[in-house]
Amino acid sequence: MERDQLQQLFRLLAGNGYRVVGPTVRDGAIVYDDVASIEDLPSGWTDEQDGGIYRLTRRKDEALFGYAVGPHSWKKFLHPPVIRLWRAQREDNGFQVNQETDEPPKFAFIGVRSCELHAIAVQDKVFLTEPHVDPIYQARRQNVFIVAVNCGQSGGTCFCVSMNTGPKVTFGFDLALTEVVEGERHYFVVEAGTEKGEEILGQIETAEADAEARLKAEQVVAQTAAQMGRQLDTTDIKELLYRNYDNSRWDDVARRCLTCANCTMVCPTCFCTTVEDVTDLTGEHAERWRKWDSCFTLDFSYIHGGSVRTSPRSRYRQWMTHKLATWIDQFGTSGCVGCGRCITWCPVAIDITEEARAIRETDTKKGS
Amino acid sequence: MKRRRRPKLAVWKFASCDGCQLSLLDCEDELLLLADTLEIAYFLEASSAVIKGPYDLSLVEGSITTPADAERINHVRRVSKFLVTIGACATAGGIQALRNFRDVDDFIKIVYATPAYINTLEHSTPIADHVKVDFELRGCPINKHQLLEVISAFLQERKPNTPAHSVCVECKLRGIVCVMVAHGTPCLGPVTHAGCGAICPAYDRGCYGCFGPKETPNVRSMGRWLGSLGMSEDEQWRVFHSFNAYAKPFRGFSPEVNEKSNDQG
Amino acid sequence: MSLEEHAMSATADLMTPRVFRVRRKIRELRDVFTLVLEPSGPTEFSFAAGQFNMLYVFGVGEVPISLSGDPGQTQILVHTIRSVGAVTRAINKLKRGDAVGVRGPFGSQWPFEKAFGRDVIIVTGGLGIAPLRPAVHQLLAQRESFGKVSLLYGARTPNDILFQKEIERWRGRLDLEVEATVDSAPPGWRGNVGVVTTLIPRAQFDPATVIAFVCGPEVMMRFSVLELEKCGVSKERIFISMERNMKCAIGFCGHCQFGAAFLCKDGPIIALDRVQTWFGKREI
Amino acid sequence: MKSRTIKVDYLARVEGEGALYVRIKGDRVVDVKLKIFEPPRFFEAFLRGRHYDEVSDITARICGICPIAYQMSAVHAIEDAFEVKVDGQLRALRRLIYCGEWIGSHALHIFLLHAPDFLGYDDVVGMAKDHPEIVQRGLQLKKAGNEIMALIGGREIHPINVRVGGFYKTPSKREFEPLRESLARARDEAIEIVRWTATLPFPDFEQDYEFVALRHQDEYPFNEGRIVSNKGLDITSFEYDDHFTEVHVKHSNALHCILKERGAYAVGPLARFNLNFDKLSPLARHEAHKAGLNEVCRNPFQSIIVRSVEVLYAFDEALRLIDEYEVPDRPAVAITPRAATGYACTEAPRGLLYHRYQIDDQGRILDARIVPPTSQNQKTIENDLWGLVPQHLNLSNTDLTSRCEQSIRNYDPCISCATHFLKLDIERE
Ligand SMILES: Cc1cc2nc3c(=O)[nH]c(=O)nc-3n(C[C@H](O)[C@H](O)[C@H](O)COP(=O)(O)OP(=O)(O)OC[C@H]3O[C@@H](n4cnc5c(N)ncnc54)[C@H](O)[C@@H]3O)c2cc1C
Ligand code: SF4
Ligand code: SF4
Ligand code: SF4
Repeated sequence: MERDQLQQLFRLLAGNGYRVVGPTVRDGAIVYDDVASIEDLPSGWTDEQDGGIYRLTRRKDEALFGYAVGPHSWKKFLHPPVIRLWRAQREDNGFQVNQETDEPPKFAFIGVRSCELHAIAVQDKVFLTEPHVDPIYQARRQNVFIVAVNCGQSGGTCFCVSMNTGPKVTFGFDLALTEVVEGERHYFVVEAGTEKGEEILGQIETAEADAEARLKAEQVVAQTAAQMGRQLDTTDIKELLYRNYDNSRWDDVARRCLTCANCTMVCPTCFCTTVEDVTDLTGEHAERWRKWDSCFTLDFSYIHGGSVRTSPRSRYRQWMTHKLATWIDQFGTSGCVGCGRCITWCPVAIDITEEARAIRETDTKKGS
Repeated sequence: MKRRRRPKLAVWKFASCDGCQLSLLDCEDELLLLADTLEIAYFLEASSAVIKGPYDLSLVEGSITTPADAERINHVRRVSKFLVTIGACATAGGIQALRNFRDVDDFIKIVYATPAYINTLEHSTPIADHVKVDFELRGCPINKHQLLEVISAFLQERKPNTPAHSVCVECKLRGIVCVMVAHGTPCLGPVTHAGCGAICPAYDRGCYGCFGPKETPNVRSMGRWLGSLGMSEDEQWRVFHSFNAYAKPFRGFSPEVNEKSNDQG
Repeated sequence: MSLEEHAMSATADLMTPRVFRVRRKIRELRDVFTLVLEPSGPTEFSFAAGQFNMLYVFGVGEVPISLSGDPGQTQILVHTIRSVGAVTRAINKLKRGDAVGVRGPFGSQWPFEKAFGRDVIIVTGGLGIAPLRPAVHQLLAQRESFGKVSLLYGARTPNDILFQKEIERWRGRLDLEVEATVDSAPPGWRGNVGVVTTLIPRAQFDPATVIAFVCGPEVMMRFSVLELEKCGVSKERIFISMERNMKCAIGFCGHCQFGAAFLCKDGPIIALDRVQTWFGKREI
Repeated sequence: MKSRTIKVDYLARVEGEGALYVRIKGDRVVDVKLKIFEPPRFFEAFLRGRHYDEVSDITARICGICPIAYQMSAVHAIEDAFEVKVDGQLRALRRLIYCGEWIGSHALHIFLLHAPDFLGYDDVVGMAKDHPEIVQRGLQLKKAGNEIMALIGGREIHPINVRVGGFYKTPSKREFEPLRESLARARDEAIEIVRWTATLPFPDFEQDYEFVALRHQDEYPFNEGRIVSNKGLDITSFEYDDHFTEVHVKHSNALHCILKERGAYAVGPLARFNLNFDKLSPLARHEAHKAGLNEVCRNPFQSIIVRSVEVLYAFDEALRLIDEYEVPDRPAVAITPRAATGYACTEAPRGLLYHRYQIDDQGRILDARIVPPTSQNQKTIENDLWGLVPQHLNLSNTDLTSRCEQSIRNYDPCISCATHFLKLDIERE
C-alpha cells in the first residue's frame, strides 16, 4: 500500500462512522488526537527518549510512524480520564439517580504499537472480566477499529523485548502496517487481522505485497528488536519482589521519587480511579464524577484516621510491585508492557528497569 | 424545597491583593444564586450593609502583618463558626512573607520616606499561626470553581473535592505535554498542590508553585533536578521562595551544592 | 437484550445507587448506631454474612458499610455504623423515612461451607462485631451443622460493648461460648479485663480443624492471628476481614488493593494464607 | 459653633481597606483625611535581587483587580531597559488582554460598587431585586471581560501568560471564535449600559482639575504614549520622576503622589477621556455624545458614564483586534539583559501606573519604584471632599456620609493598590 492509499483508509474509516484518532505533533511531542488525514501524522518526525527526557527531532526521511511512543496512550479514549457517572436530583422526600446515556463515539485508532495492543489486552482483563464489566470501557472497546503498526525503530526507554510484548504485532488488530522507507520508495505492508479489517482493506486498491516487500518488513521489525533502549530481567520477578518488601532500595528510590504520579498517569495499563461526589449551590443537584487516580496520592489509601501508605517509599513500592508482581496474581499477566513511558515521563528519571535490577542485586534472600 | 435559615457569610480581608475575594465576585453566573443561598452578612468589598455576627461561614483573605491585625483575627475567629482561609496569603503568608527572610526595617526604608509612620510586624504569617482554621483553600489566587466547590460542600456538610496531589495529575488528566520532560523547562508541578487546572504547562511554561506545596512534596529531589536542568542555586532558592515562600516545605528549601556528578542518589 | 448487554447493564446498575429509606434507627453507643433500611420500591435483594454495601447520602458522599443484620431477613438491610467523618455523620443525621442510596451487596462472605462439621471460633473487637453478627445469626440458624462455636469479643470499656443485649442472650445459650473482655474497666466490672487475644488460649476448640473468623482493628487482628497460630490454627483456616479505602466496590478503582487482593471482591473476608505475604507488614 | 466629624472606619465597596475622616466646624471643613491602612506589603523592597522574568508575576500580586496593569507596566519598563520593542500581533495581544481587564474592572466598579450609590442600595444584591436586568447585563459584561483575560492570560486574576518580550504561548485563531461571539453580543449590551448610566441622578459638582493621562498619536491609550495634561504637561515616562513626587503622610500607609509644580492631579477614566476623546472609536464617541458627555467632563460623579463609554470602547477595540489577529511567528521576542534603568507608564483601569526598574547585567533587579493610580488620586479625592462637603451641610449625617463615600468611589480607589464602611462617628463641638 502506498502513502495515498493510506489516505484512502482514513476516508473509508471516517465514512464508516469512525472517529479517527492517531499520532500528531503538538507542543513538542507526538500525541494521540483527532487526525483528519495523513497530513496530520508526524511525517518526518521522531523522538529521542531517555529517563526524564523526550525530544522531538527531524528524521532524514518522511516516515509517518518513525517514532516510538509519546506521552499519551490509547487508554485516554477507552478509559476516559474524567467522566460523569451519573446525575441525581433531589425530590420530595428523596432523590432520583439518572445514569449517563451518552453514546460514546466509535473510535478508529491509527498507529497502535505492539506494546499498546498488549496494554489494551491487559486493560481488557481489568475491565471486561466477569462478574463485573465496566460499561464505560466496554462501550468504547467493543467498537474500536485498530490499525496497528510494527515498530520501525525502538525508543530510548523501550523494553518490549524483555516483556515479550513486541516489537512485532501478533494479535488484537484489524489491520497491521509495516512502514518501509527506502530511498525514494515509501510504502506499507498491510496485514488484516480480522474480517472487519479484510472488509475495509478490500475497499482499497492495493497491490499484493511481493516477497521482497515482506522480507523488508520482517527486517524492519527484527532491527527494532535489536535496538531496545532498556532491559528488564523478569525471571521469578514476582517472587523476587514478594520477598523484598523490606529492601532498603525502596528508601533510596524514595529520596528521588516526587510522588507526583506521572508514571501512573502515562502508564497504558494503570487503571485506578477515584470518584468525586459534587453538588451545586442549591444542593438540589448532585453528580458523581470518575477521574484517573494514582497510588501515589495520599487520598488513595486514606481510611479514617490517616492514609495507609504515608511514606513515599511505600507508594513507590506499591506501584512497582503492582506492575511487576501482584498484577500477575490478579490478572495472570504482568502489568508492565515495556513501553518505557514511566521512565521517559518521570520528571526525575526514575527507571523501573533500573530499580528492578537494583532490587535483584540486593536481594538478600537470593535463592531462598 | 426545605428552606432552612440561610447561613450567614462573612468575607474578611487582611494583608492581600483582594484577588481572592474578587474570585467570589468573578462567579458572575452564580453570584445572585449565592446571595440567595447564603446571607451575605459582612463583605465590605461588595456591600455597605453589615449584619452582626456570629457568622456561619467566614472566608478569610490575607496574612497577618500588623499588631492590629493580629488582634482582629482573634475577633474574626470568635464570631465565625466555620473559618476558611482563601489564598496563599491567608494559608502561607503570601508574597509579602518574603520579608520573613530579611530584616523588615530595611524593607520599610526602601519603600517609605518616613518609616516611623509604619507600624508593621517583622513577619507576615498565615492565619493558622494565629487561630484555628477549619479549611484551607490554596492558590494565588484561588480558583473560583474550587471556591464554589468549597461553599457548596460547606452547605451540604461534605468534604470539598480539592485534592492535595500534584499539579502533574491535573496536567496529565488534561493530556498536556509535560514541559519539563519534552522541553526541558523547569516546572514546579511535581511538588505543587493541584487546583489551578495546570494552566502554566497548558501555556507552555513551567508551574511556578502559586498553589503552594502539595502533600508530601520532595523539594530536595525537585531542587536537584532543577539544578540538573541548569538552574543556578540562586534561581532554585527563588523559585521556591515566591508566593508560598513561608509554607513549611518550601520555606526550608535550600539548594544542594551541585556536585560534579549529577547523580540522582 | 443480549447476554453481553445484560452483563453490561447489570454492572451499570452496580455503579448507580438505588434509593432505600430509613425504616428505623437505633442508637447503640455514644457514636454508633444501627440503621434499618427498606427499599423504596419493589426490589429484590439478598446478601451473605460478611458482605457490605456502599451507602450514599445525597450530596455528601458514599462509604462502604458492612451488613450487620440477619441474612435470613430479606426485606430489610441492617447496618451498624460509627460516626467518624463527613459521610458517616451525615448518615447519622438521617431520620425515619429519609432516602439513602445503596449499591451492593459486594464482597466475599464468611466461609460457612468450609466450617461445616467443624468448630468455629470468632475473634472480634470493637465495631468488628458488626459484620460478624450476620455470621452468628447464620451459625445459630444452622447450629447443628457445626462443632463448638465460640465468640470472643473485646471492647475498650464496658460502655463500648456493642449489641450488649444480644450478646447477653447469646451468652445464655448452651450451644455457644461467649466471652467478652474490656481493655479497662471501672470498679465494679466483673467481667474479663485485658485484650481479646488473652481469651483465645482459654477458648474451647480443636486447633487442628477449627475455622476462625477474625474481624476488628488491624492491630487486634494481627495479635489474634499470632495467638491462633500459636495454638496451632493454620493460615488457610483463619479468615480475616480487611478494610481499605474503596470507591467503586467492583474491582475497578484499585483503591482497596492489599497486596494482590482486591478487598472489595476477593475480600473483605479473606483466608490468611492468601494474603500472608502482606499481612502484618506496614503500609501495604 | 457646631462642629461635626464624619468618620468611616472601613470604607465599603472599594478595593482594599481604608477609612474616611472629615471634620466640620460650623459650615467650614477643617480636616479631610482619606486614611489608607491597608497594611504595607513592601513590593519594591523584595523585588530587589529578583530576576527580571519574575517581576510581572510578582507585581501582579499588588492588586487582584488590575493585575494586568501591573504586568503591563512591568514588562514595558523592563523592555525599555533592555531596549526591546514588542510590536505587531504581540503588541496587539497585549492591548487585547488589557481591554479584558478594563472591561472586567470597570464593570465591577460600575455595577457592584458605584451604581448602588446612585440608586440607594447597600449592594448589588439589593439592587438586583429591583433592577434584575441591569444587574444581569452588568455581570455578563464583566464575564465577557474575564473571558478575554482567561483566554489570553490563562486565568482572569494573576494571569500566567504575560512575560517580558511577549507571551509564553499565543492563542490560535480558532480559540478566538467563541470569544468573538460573546464579545459581539456584549458590545450591544454595553451600548445599553452607556445609555442607562446617563439616566442616573448626578449632583452638580465640577472642579478645576489637572487631568493626567497617556496620549498616543493613533490610539486610545493602553500601553504607550506621552504623559500629558490639560495644563500643559507633555513628557515621557522617563521624565516622570522629574515632575511627580511621592509624599508620605502620617495618616496613610499609601504614599501620596503630587505634581511637583502644581500639586494635586487626577488620573483615571475621566482624565483619559478628556485628553483622548478624539481617539475613541466612532461608536464610543457617538454614544458618549448621546449620553450627554461633551469632550471634557469635569463632574467626577459622571465618571460612571465615562467608565461605561470605555467599556464600550474596549469591546469595540477587542473585536477589531480579534478580527485582525494572525498568530505571531513566535510567542515572545528574544531578550538579552543588560545593565540599565527602564521606565514605563501604562493606563490601568484606574489611571496611570508608573514602574521603574534598575537592572544589572545579569537581569537582576537592583531597584524598583511603582506608583499606582490610587496614590496619584488620593490628594484629589481629599480635595473633592473639601469642595463637596460645604455644599451639602444641610444633609443629615447619614446622607452626608453616603455622599462622601460616593464621591470617593468616583475614583474607584483601589486600596490594595487603595475598598469600605463600618462605623460613623459624628462629633459636634
Ligand atoms: C468493607 C468495609 C466495611 C466496613 N464496614 C463498616 C461498618 O459496618 N460500620 C462502620 O461504621 N464502618 C465500616 N467501615 C468503615 C467505613 O467505611 C468508614 O468509617 C467510612 O468510610 C468513613 O467515612 P467518613 O466520610 O465518615 O469519614 P472520613 O474520615 O471523612 O473519610 C473520608 C473518605 O475516606 C474513605 N474512608 C475513610 N475511612 C474508610 C475506611 N475505614 N474504609 C474505607 N474507606 C474509608 C471514604 O471514602 C470516606 O468518605 C467499613 C469499611 C470497609 C472497607
Ligand atoms: S500501579 Fe498504582 S495506579 Fe497503577 S494500577 Fe497499580 S495501584 Fe493503580
Ligand atoms: S493569595 Fe495572592 S491572589 Fe489571593 S489575596 Fe493574596 S496575593 Fe492576592
Ligand atoms: S508540565 Fe509540570 S505539572 Fe505538567 S506533568 Fe510536567 S512537571 Fe508535572
